[in-house]
Amino acid sequence: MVKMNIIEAIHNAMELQMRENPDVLVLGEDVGPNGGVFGTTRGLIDEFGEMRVIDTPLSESGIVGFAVGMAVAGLKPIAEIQFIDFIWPAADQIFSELAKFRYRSGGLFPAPMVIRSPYGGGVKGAHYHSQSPEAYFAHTPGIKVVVPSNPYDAKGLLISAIKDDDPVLFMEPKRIYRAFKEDIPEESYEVPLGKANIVKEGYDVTIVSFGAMLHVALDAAEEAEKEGISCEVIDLRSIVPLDIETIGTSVKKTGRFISVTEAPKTAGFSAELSALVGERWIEYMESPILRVTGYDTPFPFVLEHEYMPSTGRVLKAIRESFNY
Amino acid sequence: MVKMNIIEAIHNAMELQMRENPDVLVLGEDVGPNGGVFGTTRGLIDEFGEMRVIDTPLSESGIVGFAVGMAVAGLKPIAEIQFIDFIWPAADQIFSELAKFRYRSGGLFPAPMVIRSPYGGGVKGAHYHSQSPEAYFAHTPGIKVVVPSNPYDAKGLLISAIKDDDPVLFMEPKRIYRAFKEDIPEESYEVPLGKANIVKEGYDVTIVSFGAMLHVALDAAEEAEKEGISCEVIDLRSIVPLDIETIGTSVKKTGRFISVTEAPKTAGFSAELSALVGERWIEYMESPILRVTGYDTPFPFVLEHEYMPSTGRVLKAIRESFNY
Amino acid sequence: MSRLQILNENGDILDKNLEPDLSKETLIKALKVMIQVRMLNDKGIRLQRQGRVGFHIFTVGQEAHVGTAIALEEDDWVYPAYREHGIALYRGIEVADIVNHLFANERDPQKGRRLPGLFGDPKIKFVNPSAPIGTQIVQAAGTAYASKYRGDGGVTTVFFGDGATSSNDFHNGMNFGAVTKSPAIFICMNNQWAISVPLSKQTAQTEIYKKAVAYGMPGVQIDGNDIFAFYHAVKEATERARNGEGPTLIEAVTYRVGPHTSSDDPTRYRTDDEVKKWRVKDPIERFQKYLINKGYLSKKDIDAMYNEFEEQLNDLVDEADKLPKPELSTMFDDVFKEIPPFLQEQKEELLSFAEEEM
Amino acid sequence: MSRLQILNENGDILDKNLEPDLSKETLIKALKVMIQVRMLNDKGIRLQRQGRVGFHIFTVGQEAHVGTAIALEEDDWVYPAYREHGIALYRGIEVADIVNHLFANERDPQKGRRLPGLFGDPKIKFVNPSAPIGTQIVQAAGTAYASKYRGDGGVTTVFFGDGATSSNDFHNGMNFGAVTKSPAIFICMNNQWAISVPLSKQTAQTEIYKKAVAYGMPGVQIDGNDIFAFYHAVKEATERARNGEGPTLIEAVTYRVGPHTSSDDPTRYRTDDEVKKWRVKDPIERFQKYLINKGYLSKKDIDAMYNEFEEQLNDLVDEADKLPKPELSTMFDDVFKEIPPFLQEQKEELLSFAEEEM
Ligand SMILES: Cc1ncc(C[n+]2csc(CCOP(=O)(O)OP(=O)(O)O)c2C)c(N)n1
Ligand SMILES: Cc1ncc(C[n+]2csc(CCOP(=O)(O)OP(=O)(O)O)c2C)c(N)n1
Ligand SMILES: [Mg+2]
Ligand SMILES: [Mg+2]
Repeated sequence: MVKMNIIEAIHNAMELQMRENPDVLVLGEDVGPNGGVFGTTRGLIDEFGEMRVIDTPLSESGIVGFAVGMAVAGLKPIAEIQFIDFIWPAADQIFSELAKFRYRSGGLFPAPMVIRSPYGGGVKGAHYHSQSPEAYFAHTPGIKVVVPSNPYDAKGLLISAIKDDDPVLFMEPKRIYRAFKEDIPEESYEVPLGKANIVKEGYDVTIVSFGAMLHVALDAAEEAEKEGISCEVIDLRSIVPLDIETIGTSVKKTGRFISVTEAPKTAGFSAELSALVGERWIEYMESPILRVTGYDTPFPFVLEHEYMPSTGRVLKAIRESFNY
Repeated sequence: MVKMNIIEAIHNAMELQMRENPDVLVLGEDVGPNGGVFGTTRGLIDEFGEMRVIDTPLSESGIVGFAVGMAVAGLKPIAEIQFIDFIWPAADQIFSELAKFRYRSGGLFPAPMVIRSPYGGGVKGAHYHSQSPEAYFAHTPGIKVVVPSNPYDAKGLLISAIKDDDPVLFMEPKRIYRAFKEDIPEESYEVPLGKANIVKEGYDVTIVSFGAMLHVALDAAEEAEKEGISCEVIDLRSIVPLDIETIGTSVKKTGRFISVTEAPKTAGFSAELSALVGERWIEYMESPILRVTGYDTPFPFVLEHEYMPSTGRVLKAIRESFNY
Repeated sequence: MSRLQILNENGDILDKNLEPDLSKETLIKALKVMIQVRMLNDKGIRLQRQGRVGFHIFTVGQEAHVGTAIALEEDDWVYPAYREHGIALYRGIEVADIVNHLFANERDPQKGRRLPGLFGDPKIKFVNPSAPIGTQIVQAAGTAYASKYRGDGGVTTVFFGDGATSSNDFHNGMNFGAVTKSPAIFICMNNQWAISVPLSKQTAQTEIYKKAVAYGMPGVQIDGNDIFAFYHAVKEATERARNGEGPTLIEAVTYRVGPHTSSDDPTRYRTDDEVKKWRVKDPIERFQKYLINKGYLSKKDIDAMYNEFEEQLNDLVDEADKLPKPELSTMFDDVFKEIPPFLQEQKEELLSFAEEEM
Repeated sequence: MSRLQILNENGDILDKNLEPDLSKETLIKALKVMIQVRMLNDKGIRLQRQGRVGFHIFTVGQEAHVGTAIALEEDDWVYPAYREHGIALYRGIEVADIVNHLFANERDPQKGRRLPGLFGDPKIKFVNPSAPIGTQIVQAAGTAYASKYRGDGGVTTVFFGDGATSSNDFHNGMNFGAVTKSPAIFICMNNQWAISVPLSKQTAQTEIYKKAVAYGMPGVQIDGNDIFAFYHAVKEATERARNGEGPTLIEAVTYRVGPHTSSDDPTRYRTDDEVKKWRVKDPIERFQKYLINKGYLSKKDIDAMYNEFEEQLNDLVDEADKLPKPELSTMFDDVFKEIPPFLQEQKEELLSFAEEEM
């Protein structure tokens, strides 16, 4: 066991996979001597050389498209997008190409690879260093979407993503990159994609979240406990594929549901979660199916903490749900 | 009054607006002498010249970005994306730029313009000439999203979009481009953005749809009528801003809800509609909140009619909802 | 620099030094493939007009691209745009696979998922084309990088149109390819038109090969209707690439003699005169003349080639037309390698609905 | 073609014929602005280190861009990247607006929505910059087209870095600008680095001005630390543009003397030696020498300029620091021109929550 924060866990996952499999390589802006703007690739170029740790030109479409071509040839690239807010130049390569390569060719041309990218607000990043666009990718068949909320999962999920036979978008909660350390195994291990984690058991209200927001949900759940409301908190870990069963089991038990996500509300992934509850388990519901989300504005700067779901806002939703 | 199909109505709206306002211009691939691959811009170059009807290079990011620059300078460009499946190269210009221009500048730099694009399946267009990506745009604060389902609305909504002070994505249901004609006024008129239309009144089940799917919903509703189930069918017309009130009034009356959209299910706009019902009007609900959508696969080719919501599938949902 | 032409419109070699040293068999195979491309085109038009096939992509006048295939090694990769069927045929794709694909039937290797004409085959490293224009250009650079990384000596060739030079991924492919010195060959089929948009509205640099300057890469312009110019330019580019000298841009000046696709009506935007001017530059005609002059083939031999393929094609078409479309359940395959539970559920829902009502 | 330099590192004019014919007032104003840019930079660093301001974008060594502003007319448009504060100051932005923006307080014209350093002002046609790299390049081409369409004689200038030349929208901007012959001027501030990525890894064509060839546009390379080279090249480009001859690419070779931003540590990827080499090429030093040699200013006059602005800046900072941040309710403004009902509802929800609990 070693103590690692999320950054270190991600670094470690890549390092181990690169040692194990010569087909794995890393590319992106500033991933070489600079080690990535957050340090996740620090030192990799020293161990693996610049053929395998590639500082690319400043073009996300280039990064993803180039990586797709590597994947077509059987390599396993890990493409870093410096901030997920800057992923849009690559939208065509992701939505039209990467996600559809296997399907459109009748299965003849798979192109599995990993895109890693820090996401999310709460770090004074403003407009373009704060967004949380998981819904765009979840709505795109053919790509898996994974978001860890702690170092253990970060390492295990990233290793699974690298070993996976499908394209995976691995979203990294930069707000908690260095927030805490955990004891995690030194060696390689996998956390399976598509399995949610019940972080806290409870029987009154089900709260579903992922990534950095999981901790806000958890804090609120603990506050609620003090008021005598017992919350079950589920960490999705994978958004696609989604662990519908775990959500269902919980909702059937509690009869109350809240999702907590930081993206804008309209058509966010929280809407999908609400929709699932409404179409599958409405008969169990004792109160409205709630969402605590970012507002439908571009991401602000000085008002970011007011914009994002906070313990207070989640707690308010818990009370509303419970006292309905 | 003149009889027009949707293509003609859209053409007419642009023609009238260009006559009225010299700041309005049209740009896109093949919009000049070719008149657009569907003919929506046919003849405009003859009347308005090639400075105002611009055949652009083959680059959607170029088209939208160039148009944003025109809008910053106070012109009102109408940018055509030949098929909405090809909008992704412009994702950065739409999500990061167009939608955020006003907000990020504190209101100092508005950049209102219109993007028009044919969308949707059912025309043997396969993978890349069939998609319905409204959810991606609905989830992006700062851009309005409008979808007409008939010639009258097509003209009136497009005129409103051109006159609007905000960026508007105008999605054109190509499957019904020429499906039918309607009597519509020859002169300019507006259909307001943000107002849904109750196409058929009913009291048992509320069905919400838009664009080409509206007609599938309506056909199913008529079938259901024969079985004694009375459906209220709402045509959203605007997805953003959404007419929540009209939906609410209907749902409170019927207690049953189905949305019909052709995009993939997960995190589609239908999820947003379900989520709204689940959070606002659950107490009125007598049965699960249902969605009839495309499946979570890339758009197929020969199996497209099986993929898309059909009268049969909607009818099945109506029965399920009613007989719950 | 001037435009490289080796075989002129009359089938004459302009500079004996540049006449490629290729075997009779190779040359005859190349002609056969060009003829097959032409006949697939003609058959496709008819099938589309008869409503038996949904769509058609024209290839007439661009068959000289087959010269590329002659210059490549078996293990090299090719990313086509969508008019380069000749590469696939030369490299040994089954004609039956193409025909089943056109009919999108249950034997279509792509499971009836694509518009007719958009096919690939991993056995011959001919990558399944997209429809979004330009995306393959940067992917090809990545595949080329993979060869460099592995040191396997492979080269990746990618085709795209003049319109595609305006795309984001032309810029990205050229830039990433050049800066990583990857063994890639970028071939622009400059057929003068992007649907209705003429080259002069596409770019102010209408000598497309000069765009290579922006990327620090050599660029050459060739007669795109000359199979030997293709062979020569690609051969040189492969040598540079395999020597670690990086990529090359080849501009093949040709002409889209037909409409863009079966959905297009070119009379709206161009004159017949222009088309006629190009008909006389036909790449097959001149190559046939060359082979006849050379004494490799007689007019009769050539007629036999047409007839033979006509028969083969007719048989394949008859068979393909009879086959049903892919099974409903296949809709859910290949989204992911394995069908995840949520998709399995959707599949079962559709299958049970189909059983009840369809 | 060689790199245009008019004013060398010692403040000497290399070719008297190229010495611009500008009034003393203009020259002094330009120096003043350069000094303001430098001092805003230094103040910004300190504020950031003190934690009073959240972020800092370095501008040191790139102040010669002010030469651009001298060459433009009042009605011309400018799209900055993010290190071109000098254009805004020269064109008359209120320093108070910049300072309030840095503090993102309630008087920030952008309502506290952007990282410090990313500001614009419609009064001076200085367009609010983005953060995504390159997007402004094609927008500028569109704005230039608007001038052409209206026939108002306006020119649009756009700045971007060497890294930005790899972006999709560099390609689009250059292509759309050139093919429409729009009155645009593309200025690449080639400061050798894109965060940690050196020019040699950015592109295999490291003479960026040559990228103009790909677009059929003239390209010129200038000493990017020479205010007169800027003035001269931009002036020529405006003349071509206003004559309907289309756009120009100007490559200004300069150096990012500081870190990329306050989040960057350049010791990880480059040596101090390299930085020192460039410090001696400082654009302000040489311009000061020129003005002193010319007899337009004394060392004392210049010191006074620094002191005066120091005082102004300190006052503005003191004031700005005291102001509260924008009101909570402003979060919902400017998403759309009017707040639509669904957003009004969200606003009320947040305001009532804030009242209860915050
Ligand atoms: C991104 C994108 N935009 C638009 C289209 C529609 N489209 C299909 S082919 C084509 C023209 C392509 O021209 P060119 O690259 O010259 O190839 P050619 O068809 O002439 O061989 C267009 C605009 C598309 N497929 N993809
Ligand atoms: C699309 C995009 N990708 C990545 C980034 C992160 N980033 C910010 S500045 C920068 C480097 C820019 O380099 P250059 O264009 O040379 O400008 P300079 O900073 O040197 O002035 C990068 C990679 C971004 N802002 N936008
Ligand atoms: Mg072409
Ligand atoms: Mg730079």
